[in-house]
Amino acid sequence: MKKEAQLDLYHQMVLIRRIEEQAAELYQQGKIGGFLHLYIGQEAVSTGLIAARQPHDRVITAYRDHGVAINCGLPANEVMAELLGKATGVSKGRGGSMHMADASKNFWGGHAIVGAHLPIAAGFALGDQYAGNDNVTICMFGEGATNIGFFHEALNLAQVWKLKVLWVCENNKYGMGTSVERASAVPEIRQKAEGYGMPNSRVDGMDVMKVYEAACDAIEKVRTESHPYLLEAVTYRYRGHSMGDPERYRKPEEIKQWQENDPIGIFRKQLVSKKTTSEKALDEIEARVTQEVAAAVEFAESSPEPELDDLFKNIYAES
Amino acid sequence: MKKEAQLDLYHQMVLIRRIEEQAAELYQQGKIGGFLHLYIGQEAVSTGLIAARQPHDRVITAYRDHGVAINCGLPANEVMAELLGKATGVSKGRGGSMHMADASKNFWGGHAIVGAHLPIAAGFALGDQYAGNDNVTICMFGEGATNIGFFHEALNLAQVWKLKVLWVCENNKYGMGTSVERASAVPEIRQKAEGYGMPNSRVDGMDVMKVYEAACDAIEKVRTESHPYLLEAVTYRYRGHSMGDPERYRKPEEIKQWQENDPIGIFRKQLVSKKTTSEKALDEIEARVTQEVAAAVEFAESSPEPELDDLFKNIYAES
Amino acid sequence: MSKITMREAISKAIWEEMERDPSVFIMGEEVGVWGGTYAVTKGFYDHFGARRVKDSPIAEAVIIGSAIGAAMVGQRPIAELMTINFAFSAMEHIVNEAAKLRYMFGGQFTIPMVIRAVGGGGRQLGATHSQTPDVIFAHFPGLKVVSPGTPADAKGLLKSAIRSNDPVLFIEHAAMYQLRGDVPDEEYTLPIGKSTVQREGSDVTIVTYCKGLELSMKAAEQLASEGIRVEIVDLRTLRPLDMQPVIESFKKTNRAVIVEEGWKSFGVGAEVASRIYEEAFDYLDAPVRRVAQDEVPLPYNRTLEQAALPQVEDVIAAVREVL
Amino acid sequence: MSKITMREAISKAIWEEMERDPSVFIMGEEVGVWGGTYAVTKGFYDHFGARRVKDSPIAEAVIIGSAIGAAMVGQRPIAELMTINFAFSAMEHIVNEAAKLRYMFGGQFTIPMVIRAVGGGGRQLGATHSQTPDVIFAHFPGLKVVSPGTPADAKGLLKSAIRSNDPVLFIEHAAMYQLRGDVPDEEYTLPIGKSTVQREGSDVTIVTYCKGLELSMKAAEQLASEGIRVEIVDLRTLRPLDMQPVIESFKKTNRAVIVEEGWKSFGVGAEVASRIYEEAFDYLDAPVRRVAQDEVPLPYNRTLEQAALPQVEDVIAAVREVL
Ligand SMILES: Cc1ncc(C[n+]2csc(CCOP(=O)(O)OP(=O)(O)O)c2C)c(N)n1
Ligand SMILES: Cc1ncc(C[n+]2csc(CCOP(=O)(O)OP(=O)(O)O)c2C)c(N)n1
Ligand SMILES: [Mg+2]
Ligand SMILES: [Mg+2]
Repeated sequence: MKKEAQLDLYHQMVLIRRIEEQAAELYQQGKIGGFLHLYIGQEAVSTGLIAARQPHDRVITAYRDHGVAINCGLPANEVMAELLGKATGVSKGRGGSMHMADASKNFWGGHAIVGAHLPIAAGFALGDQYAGNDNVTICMFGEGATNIGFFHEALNLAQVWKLKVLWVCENNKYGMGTSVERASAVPEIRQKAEGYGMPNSRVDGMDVMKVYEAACDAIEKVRTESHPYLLEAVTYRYRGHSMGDPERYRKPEEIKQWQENDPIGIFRKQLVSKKTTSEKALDEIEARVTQEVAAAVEFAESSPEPELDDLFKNIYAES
Repeated sequence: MKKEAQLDLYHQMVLIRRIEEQAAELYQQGKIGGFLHLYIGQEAVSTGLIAARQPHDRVITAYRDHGVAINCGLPANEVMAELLGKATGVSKGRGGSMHMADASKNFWGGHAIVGAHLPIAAGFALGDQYAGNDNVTICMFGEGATNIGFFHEALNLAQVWKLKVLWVCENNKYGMGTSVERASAVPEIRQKAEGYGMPNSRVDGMDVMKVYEAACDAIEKVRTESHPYLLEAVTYRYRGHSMGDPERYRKPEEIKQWQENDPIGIFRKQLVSKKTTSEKALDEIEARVTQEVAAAVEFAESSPEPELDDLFKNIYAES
Repeated sequence: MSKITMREAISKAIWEEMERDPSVFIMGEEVGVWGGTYAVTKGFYDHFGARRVKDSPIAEAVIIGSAIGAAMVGQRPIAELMTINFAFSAMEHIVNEAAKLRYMFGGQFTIPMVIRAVGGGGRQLGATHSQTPDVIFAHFPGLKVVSPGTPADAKGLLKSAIRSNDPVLFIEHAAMYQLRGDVPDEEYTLPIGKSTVQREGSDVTIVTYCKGLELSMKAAEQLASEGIRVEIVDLRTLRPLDMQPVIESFKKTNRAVIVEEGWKSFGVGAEVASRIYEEAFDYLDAPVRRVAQDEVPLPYNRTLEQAALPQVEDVIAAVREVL
Repeated sequence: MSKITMREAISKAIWEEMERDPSVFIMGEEVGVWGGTYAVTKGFYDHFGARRVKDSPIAEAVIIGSAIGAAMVGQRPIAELMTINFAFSAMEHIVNEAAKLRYMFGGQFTIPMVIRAVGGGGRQLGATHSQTPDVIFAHFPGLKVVSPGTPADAKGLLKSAIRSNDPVLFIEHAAMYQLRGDVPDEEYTLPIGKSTVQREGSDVTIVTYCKGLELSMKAAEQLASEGIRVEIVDLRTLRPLDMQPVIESFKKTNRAVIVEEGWKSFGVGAEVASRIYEEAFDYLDAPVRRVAQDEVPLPYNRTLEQAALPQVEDVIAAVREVL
């Protein structure tokens, strides 16, 4: 990967981190409502993954979606505006944190019902297969989502119908407070693909370049060999499941240990040690991000609320 | 297995076959309504399987349930009466062909929604685990049912919670008109157990003694090692999916080929060639069955209809 | 005009739309090689091929879910649920996804899909296979719910459903496939969301839909022999619910009976009755009566099942009550 | 009597029943180590242990399905759905299994289970997470559907639900856990299937349940200052629906408003209104009014969401309309 591209990835990761730190504050101030699921700690997964896609490849994920939204190119301003429920938000304030999307960026949303977007992802690939194009659909979900029936039906269909889906499981060890061992018959999620005879692999989800390479390989296979593939990324979320998590299910030491493995820190070290860039250049990126985040907040706060009259708009395409 | 027990199995298999042939006729005469799914061709599976259970082991299956009902000891009379919707039927005429049950025989029913009884079976085992007994739950289903989410959720839960369930997949090659290859990512269903790290095996479902032995092994493992197990029985149905199947999906030659492999014929040959018994003794069993079937029809036809006043009975246990 | 069956009308609607628009395809259990469990898609597989007539695994959630996805990216899938009873296995995707994705994302997504589902009782299929749960789907904004009572309506409405850019649940009745009726030979469509008067009369209004129309027509004929002139309004669409023809009729007759096949409590009739009271209170001469299914899971036994289902005599009795 | 919150009342009901009957256990997502998403089962895991407080995988169908199975073989499971929106993922097991297994097998099986589910909007959770779909469950015979409006009722009814030999869907409201009310200190239960008068009055009857009770009480207080005496009947149970206190009240006031949080069309109010007309037609002075949610998937934006949800002012306006 070229230097500029790598720096762009670094920028994306830092931007996600800071946007979310800011969001957490706005949540505490009561400016963001509902649920807010932070991606902090997992940035390398979607950043590496989305870097590997072609613009015509579709992306869909669960409610933990701010990161991937940024990676897909949704403007930070509009992401922030959506968090504040503003008319200028990516989903016009209708969706909130869990339901960001931008069809023009081929990002098909954040989805809040665990696992329910997997059948829909299979459908994107079905539509593309029917159209005869070579788009790949990238569908992200947590390890907790692999225990619900939707996962099974979607993987089976994808395999039988040879749908071009890259299934990406972000195994961050917990589904809310339940560890993968307590909820899933197998702790290594990629093993589930074996039950469908589906090619699969596992990657270190804290290392953005490793994710990128694994994703490039997997997408290439899906596109050229016309079959689904399951990629498991091993990762960790540093924050609670959402705001207000009592965190009785894990020890601070565990979090600390993973924080030593911080995906931004790792990438920074790599960039510097491989002499791709300098500490200074990276600091400049961080400074730029600080401004972008401030601008996003400013944009969001000064944006108008949706019109009350629009409440009934868009229930149907035709009425 | 003792000689008497073997003859008993032979008796059961012939009884199932003849009861169902009779049922098909009564259906044509309009005396049986609704759906009627015949088990003809698959008798060795449930006969061998149920022979391996202890009386305290629970059995549950799908709508193709007349065979297992007989194997579990439900009187042919009451099975036939249920087919005719009579008050004396096993389910008092409320259930019909697809919903036979007798809790006193530890037979928990025929169930008509594909796969939906698998979570319930997991629940039997959960109840037994909670009670601390060593009952095993035997749950039968078709290969077509392994593509629905219920299968996945039930197998995963059983494995994580170490529930004593013997999952028995009757792979008769088709779910209605869809061959296993067209519907399932893997044609060998036992492979799906690998996705759950669940012990599994495959057995010739046309050979009752092989099924019996495989079932004994599997039940023993489930009971003593406290975990679920998936047993796949390879079998074939000779008749249509239910009455009125256009059978466009398979060739008569295929059926013929499997009919040469008739489970009753195979068992008969074994019994005679191993000198377990004589042709004559087996003919006597067949003659006895003819009488039993006639008696069952007589019982069913002369039984009363349910009382109209009972329409509202048993919606609730308490009202 | 030709007299054709409901089955033929539905089949033709799908066939014509598939011929007309290459983005239309059909998927579901046994729609292909088998020819459709109720023979609605007989011949489709041979004509249109496996690409456009897709036999699905028994996995209702992914049948509906993947149809949603395909629709979002520009195709026009018709997803068949072998029976509406299996809609419960796809409930999340019907009421929480298809019905909400457009609104929730600020109008970015369009979901031009049809869910066909066969419902109804009376064929001794037992409690899990005999339901008419139409009302529960009609409760969800974002879905359109259509359930025709004649072959002509079925054809015109199904064609509109296929052309619609919104998710439409199209409910057929298993015991009505043999029903015959006049259907125009020329190409036509009918608007979704329009109730219609199926029989004119001046003494009492029957409001009904789907199988209830058959019952009501028979009841009306019997009552006609006594000089009672029944007007029948067929809802055809449950959501959006078009009350205008109902109210107009009621203002004329001042009496109404609602006939539906599903359970009475929290059923379609409750909404229709409430709206009549709300919108035409001053025209009321008698309480509106509801004819519906007894509140029991339908039993297999034929006599019991028929006792629980609404019958022509029940409609007649209700009409007499409001007169 | 002690003033405790709804959360405490529900928590105590479960705790006491688990202490009382060893066959009672609770299962669901995050009921154990986490202490319940809404902290209802906080402390349970430590006290009762993992055997009786079971953290389940995210797999609603098997949560409900396995609870059904455990109930059939003699235990008394309480299966928690983290929110009622996830009930759609377990729909088959709720409406087609739990509700039918007893009847369909001629009364052989008994299913003493409780499904607890948290519903309601107003917390900016977006369209998929903010629903009040109670009515669709109430449509199915074989289920009992309970949804209390006060801590005292919640405690007494939940205890009855746990002791009941039938499947009970027990619906709580996420925005009501902090609600305080007097609850008897002694052991008590309340009968399922009994509506009750929560406030006496003579000018108008409000029929409501769950969160609607809070709205109605506030409206009644404001109206009282103008001399309008509102009587409030709380349904508490949607199936079986007890109309007797409603009808009695209506015969006194001749005017009714129905208040519910869910969507209006095909909602609870439609059934209640229909029954009032059917059973007390001669006492009608004005059309019954329904206050309910606007027919839109609830938006995230707070202003829009509140605009769609029924408010105290809407109740007041409806009362004025019927007077
Ligand atoms: C069907 C359904 N059940 C339950 C929930 C509540 N819920 C939201 S997120 C979540 C945990 C999901 O865990 P995982 O899939 O591992 O994703 P992560 O949160 O770790 O990213 C749960 C239980 C839901 N949204 N949908
Ligand atoms: C959820 C659901 N979907 C569809 C059906 C209709 N259906 C009944 S049996 C059947 C085929 C099942 O095949 P399989 O599991 O292989 O069992 P077999 O009939 O071969 O014994 C189908 C599709 C149903 N009953 N339930
Ligand atoms: Mg996780
Ligand atoms: Mg099969």
